[in-house]
Amino acid sequence: MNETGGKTKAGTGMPVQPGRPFAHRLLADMLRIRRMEEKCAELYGAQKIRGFLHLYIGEEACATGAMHALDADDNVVATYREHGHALLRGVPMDAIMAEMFGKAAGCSRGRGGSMHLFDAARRFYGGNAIVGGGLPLAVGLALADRMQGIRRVTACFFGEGAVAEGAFHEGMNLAALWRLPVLFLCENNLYAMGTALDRSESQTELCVKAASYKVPTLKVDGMDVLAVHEATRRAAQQVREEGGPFFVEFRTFRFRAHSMFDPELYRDKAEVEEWKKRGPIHSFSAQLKAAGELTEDGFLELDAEAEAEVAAAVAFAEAAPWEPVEDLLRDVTTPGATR
Amino acid sequence: MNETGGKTKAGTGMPVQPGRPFAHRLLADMLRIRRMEEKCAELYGAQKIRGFLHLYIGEEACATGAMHALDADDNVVATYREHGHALLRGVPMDAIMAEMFGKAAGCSRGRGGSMHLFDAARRFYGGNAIVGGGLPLAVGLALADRMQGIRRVTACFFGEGAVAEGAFHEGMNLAALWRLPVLFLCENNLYAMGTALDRSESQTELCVKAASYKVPTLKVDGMDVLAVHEATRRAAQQVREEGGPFFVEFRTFRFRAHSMFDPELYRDKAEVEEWKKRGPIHSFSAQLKAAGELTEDGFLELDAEAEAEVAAAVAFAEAAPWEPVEDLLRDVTTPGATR
Amino acid sequence: MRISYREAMRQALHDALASDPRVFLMGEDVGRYGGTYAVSKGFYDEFGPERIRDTPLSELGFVGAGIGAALGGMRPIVEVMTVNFSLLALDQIVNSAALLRHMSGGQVSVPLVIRMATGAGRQLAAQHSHSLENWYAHIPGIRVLAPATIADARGMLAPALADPDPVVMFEHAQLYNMEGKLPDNWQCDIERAAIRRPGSQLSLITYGGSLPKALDAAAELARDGIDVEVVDLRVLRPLDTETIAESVSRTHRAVIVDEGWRSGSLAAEVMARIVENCFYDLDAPPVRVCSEEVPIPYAKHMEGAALPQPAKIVAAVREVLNV
Amino acid sequence: MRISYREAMRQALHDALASDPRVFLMGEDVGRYGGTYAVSKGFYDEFGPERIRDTPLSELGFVGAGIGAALGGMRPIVEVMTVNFSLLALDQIVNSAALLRHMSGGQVSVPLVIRMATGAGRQLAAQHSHSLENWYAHIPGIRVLAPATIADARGMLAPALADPDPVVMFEHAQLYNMEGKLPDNWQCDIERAAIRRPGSQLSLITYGGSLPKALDAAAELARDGIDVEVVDLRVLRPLDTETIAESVSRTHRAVIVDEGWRSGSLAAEVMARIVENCFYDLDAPPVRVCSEEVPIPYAKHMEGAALPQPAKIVAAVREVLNV
Ligand SMILES: Cc1ncc(C[n+]2csc(CCOP(=O)(O)OP(=O)(O)O)c2C)c(N)n1
Ligand SMILES: Cc1ncc(C[n+]2csc(CCOP(=O)(O)OP(=O)(O)O)c2C)c(N)n1
Ligand SMILES: [Mg+2]
Ligand SMILES: [Mg+2]
Repeated sequence: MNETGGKTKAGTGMPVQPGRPFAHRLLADMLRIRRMEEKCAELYGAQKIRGFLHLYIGEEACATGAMHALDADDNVVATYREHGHALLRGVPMDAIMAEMFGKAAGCSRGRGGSMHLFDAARRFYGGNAIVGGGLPLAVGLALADRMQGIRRVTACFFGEGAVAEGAFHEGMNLAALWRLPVLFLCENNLYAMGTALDRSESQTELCVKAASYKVPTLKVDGMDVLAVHEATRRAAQQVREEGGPFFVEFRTFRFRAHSMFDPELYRDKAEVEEWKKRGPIHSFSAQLKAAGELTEDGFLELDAEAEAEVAAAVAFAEAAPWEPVEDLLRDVTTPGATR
Repeated sequence: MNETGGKTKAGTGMPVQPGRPFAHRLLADMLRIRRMEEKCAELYGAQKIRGFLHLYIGEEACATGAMHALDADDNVVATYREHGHALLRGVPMDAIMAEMFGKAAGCSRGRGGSMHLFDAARRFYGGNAIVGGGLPLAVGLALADRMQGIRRVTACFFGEGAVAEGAFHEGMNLAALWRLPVLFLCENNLYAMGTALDRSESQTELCVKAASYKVPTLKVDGMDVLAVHEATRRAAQQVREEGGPFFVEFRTFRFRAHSMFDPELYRDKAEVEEWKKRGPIHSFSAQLKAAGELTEDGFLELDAEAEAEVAAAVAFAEAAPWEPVEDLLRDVTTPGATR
Repeated sequence: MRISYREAMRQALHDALASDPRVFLMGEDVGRYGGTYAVSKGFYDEFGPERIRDTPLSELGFVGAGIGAALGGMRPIVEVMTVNFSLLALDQIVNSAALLRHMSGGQVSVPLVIRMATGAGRQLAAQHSHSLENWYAHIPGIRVLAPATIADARGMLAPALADPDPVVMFEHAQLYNMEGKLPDNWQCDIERAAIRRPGSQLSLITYGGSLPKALDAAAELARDGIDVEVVDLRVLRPLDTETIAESVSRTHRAVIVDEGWRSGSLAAEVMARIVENCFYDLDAPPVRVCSEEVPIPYAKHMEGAALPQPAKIVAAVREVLNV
Repeated sequence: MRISYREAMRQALHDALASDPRVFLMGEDVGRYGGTYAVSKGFYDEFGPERIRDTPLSELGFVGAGIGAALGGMRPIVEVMTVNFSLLALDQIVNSAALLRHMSGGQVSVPLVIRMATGAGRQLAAQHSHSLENWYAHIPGIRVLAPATIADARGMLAPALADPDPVVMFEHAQLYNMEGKLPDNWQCDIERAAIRRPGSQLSLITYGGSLPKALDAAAELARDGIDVEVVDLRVLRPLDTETIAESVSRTHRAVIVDEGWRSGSLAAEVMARIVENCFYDLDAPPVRVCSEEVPIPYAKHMEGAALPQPAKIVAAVREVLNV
């Protein structure tokens, strides 16, 4: 296990934890996402958070493993299920929580909400609520880097549902044709809302699809944070060295409903329970304990830290002011522009 | 060579030629397309035909071989380069020529012109000027047949340029996922306007792309009318028997410019000349002559028939009346409808 | 009988599916999931996966497939989850569905119904809050409907399916939970606008999700003795100019309420029709209450400020009436 | 110096490419082919394949890539061959380019220019003859330009590129061959409409491909002693209401000419602005001359009948003036 994952630390936004082993940091980050989202679900019930809320619970190993494999100045493009990605990219939990509350201190001034977390300074290009919409953007970001001679990876997260969209096809082809440094990270949680992958794709081996664009691929267990990290690291390295795109599929599962409106009629409780047994936090901490690298107290400490961070974020969001209504039209266009 | 291709005759619109060998009918049809289009080019110069005019010259073996392999009541969806397809589907040359002139006797009342030849009675669903636009339509036609228990093939022609469009991807996936009887016929003439295939696709083996949807494929020399016929026949038979889609690639070449506005800066004269040596009419008639199945007189007779048909069509189109301006709003919606 | 708008729409769909084997429903999550807005809940089990056809996320593809299926003799109802995603399908809707009949010289019809949820108000932020009705109403060859009442939710689908040409139906997402009495005569004439509240002093012209707001405003104004007429356009293309003109030439004043962004809105078209048809009957210039020209923000107070609201409507009416 | 509109546009593009390394041109056949309308002929050899980037037929993909490249620090000029194909890219244009800035709380800008040919008149039939300017003009967050003169073809690109937000430029395909003198001061203010011909009796308001028709009509009317002012909107979003209102309140009468289909047209929006701003100055209701509500047919006489023409404009002006 690589103790020097620290290279990526500036990008992960973790509280500085210099003394901590890398494995503990991965675990800590999964816990941070998990606790933050559990709180979000609760706050949704309390109507503090509104709109759509898509929880990542169960899939934390993907964002965690992947983000730790990126450099701080890589570009990241994500979907509407992006709380974890934003957090590990370094967006402060305070700003994320305030965004969910719709407060002006939110990372998108309260305009975006759960689906549109942005952080330009950290090159986190959002939260996109159009399925597949991020892929062409990622291609363009990578193109800009190439044209400017910047050696940077653009990581583009998307769900397996996006693979059916024309945008996937056009984006993959452009990236491959122009050999652009895009790291396509497909979080295959087997369902797109209520539609199982085999009811959406004639070819359910997504790597086969990606390979048909001559894009190199890796498929990895998305419930195993180390496997995700290693695959992403290798893929990112190849992208950085060779310039062309790479496609990684994470096999994962969401434990919760698609959104807060979903009655989950389309899948068995048993299937969900089966996957929960492989929960990424649970299994990784068990693995660390078995290897003698984590104690129960150590786990509880990490968890308590996460809980404390969440509590502070909620307090911050609660106390934060609303954007004044007079600012409604602000930033429709860029101030100081000719218009 | 199959003398009983006659099964498909009703669909091909050829003048009844019961006594003629199948090979002669193929040759005759290629000549009919060629002579008709050469005349169109001339009439374009004379400003009788306007708008865009996309000639099929050089590619005649594709439509000819393919149409002869379809049944009369199969559906056909084509592109803006569809004069030959319409003709061999049975649209009278008179009606095609009148359409190009913009006359009311045209197969689309003069409203469509070269790019929008239609013949609903012959299940010829147009002339579509949006690259890739025909693929989803073809999927739907096939779906309608399946839902109504009609065993029919929907043949969908498109150029290799369309393969980059999202519509290709979505259409292929839907057809494959739902196992619909769509026969995808890709006329790969190596250029999309001025863009060579390898400047448009990371994977230039189009059958590999189609196969990534689990669609069976065949690649065939599109300059060889018999090869096209045989491949299409086999593919259509499999579609008919098994219900699912099939993808056939015809390797072909257009001898003329993309449209009448194209200065052809993007390719060498030499490349064109090289391909012209393999011209489908030229090579097929040479082959027949060598086999003793065709005499020069026989060829001239077929050619004269084609010329005569063209001359009659032009005369018809010249004499045909214009649609009255008062009918402009007719058929924006369906008469007798509630509106 | 009191039912919800959702239930009214469900009944209409059920009728259509039960009575005509050519009808089928296709779209993302219409089946196993039960419909994003639960409108088609239970249909998958009742009618089976062929007729309640879940699609992949391929808006361009499955809308195009709906057009093809209509050409092929079926009567597809294609559900595009929301208008926001319909942007991906516009090429097929405009360049195929709307044009095919005229362009082919009248040889084919495209008897297709496309349903989509529309509108803002639920804090779904910029990408999920569009009101693009006027885009669709701009296109010759399609009919555009906006059921805004329980009766229209129940009654519009049947004539839409009977129409041999493409029909786009906008269901405002805020209306699904609205409850009301289903009148006995819910049959609907998809040629005509409807006067929802007769009045004499001003014509309040609106459609879709803004109708309840307009009715609220009218009720509030009535309490102050101001008597406005509320016209529900409900057929957005072709617009029923006659009903609009008749109303305005009677009341001499108009306010148009439209959740679309102000510039280039359907409200502008209504204003143009008023000017073209009853300019000399006007006692004052018509006024529009539209959405502010801003992507719809997530925060509730900001979203509220961006959209037409009863208070803004009341203020506009008072301005026009100068009271 | 007499040059063509095409040449003016070419010079503008050349300037932009030569003066700013962040600028690049991307689109179908902009390079090797020389540009569909030959606007970028020679650029491929001069600037190379990276900066004159031919794209596959992937409108959604490459427009989205343009947006991404703009976010990444470049100044892309994306050419969508014609507005007809832009329907495939609308999701990216609306849901990304137009929304990103506001939705991110002002964190990012999208300095992107999208050029597209628009309009009918060359017998290209229904799928190749759209005028959807009002669709674009409806969307907050983007600027919409319509250069209709040699000077504007020369002068609009530079300020469009200087704009930190997305700009859509409509070039009417009928204008490319138009020739005229390039004035010395071709620099262009992309805030303001332009009065192309001053006049006193009526304001003839138009843009794009209809400007030459309006000027022809004005010239014909002048021969009969009727003096109309011709206003070229040229900035379709944000509309320059001030210039429109100033002109109409001076002339008291207006005719709006717009190649878009009548219902839901930009002409309706102009009428609404007139009503909102100078209702009491009007001596007669404004009148619109738009395209007939029909897919544009191929046959020349039918296409001609579907589009605005000088004769129709003259007739409309006479109707409003009652002469
Ligand atoms: C273009 C588009 N179509 C439909 C939707 C509605 N929608 C939101 S999420 C979703 C499912 C996406 O599934 P997937 O890509 O697998 O991601 P997951 O939600 O599983 O993370 C759908 C259909 C959308 N947002 N955008
Ligand atoms: C969606 C779309 N984009 C662009 C065009 C303009 N265009 C017309 S034909 C063509 C090339 C198509 O090439 P291909 O599919 O290979 O067919 P071919 O012309 O070679 O037969 C292009 C770019 C179009 N008609 N539709
Ligand atoms: Mg999924
Ligand atoms: Mg080609």
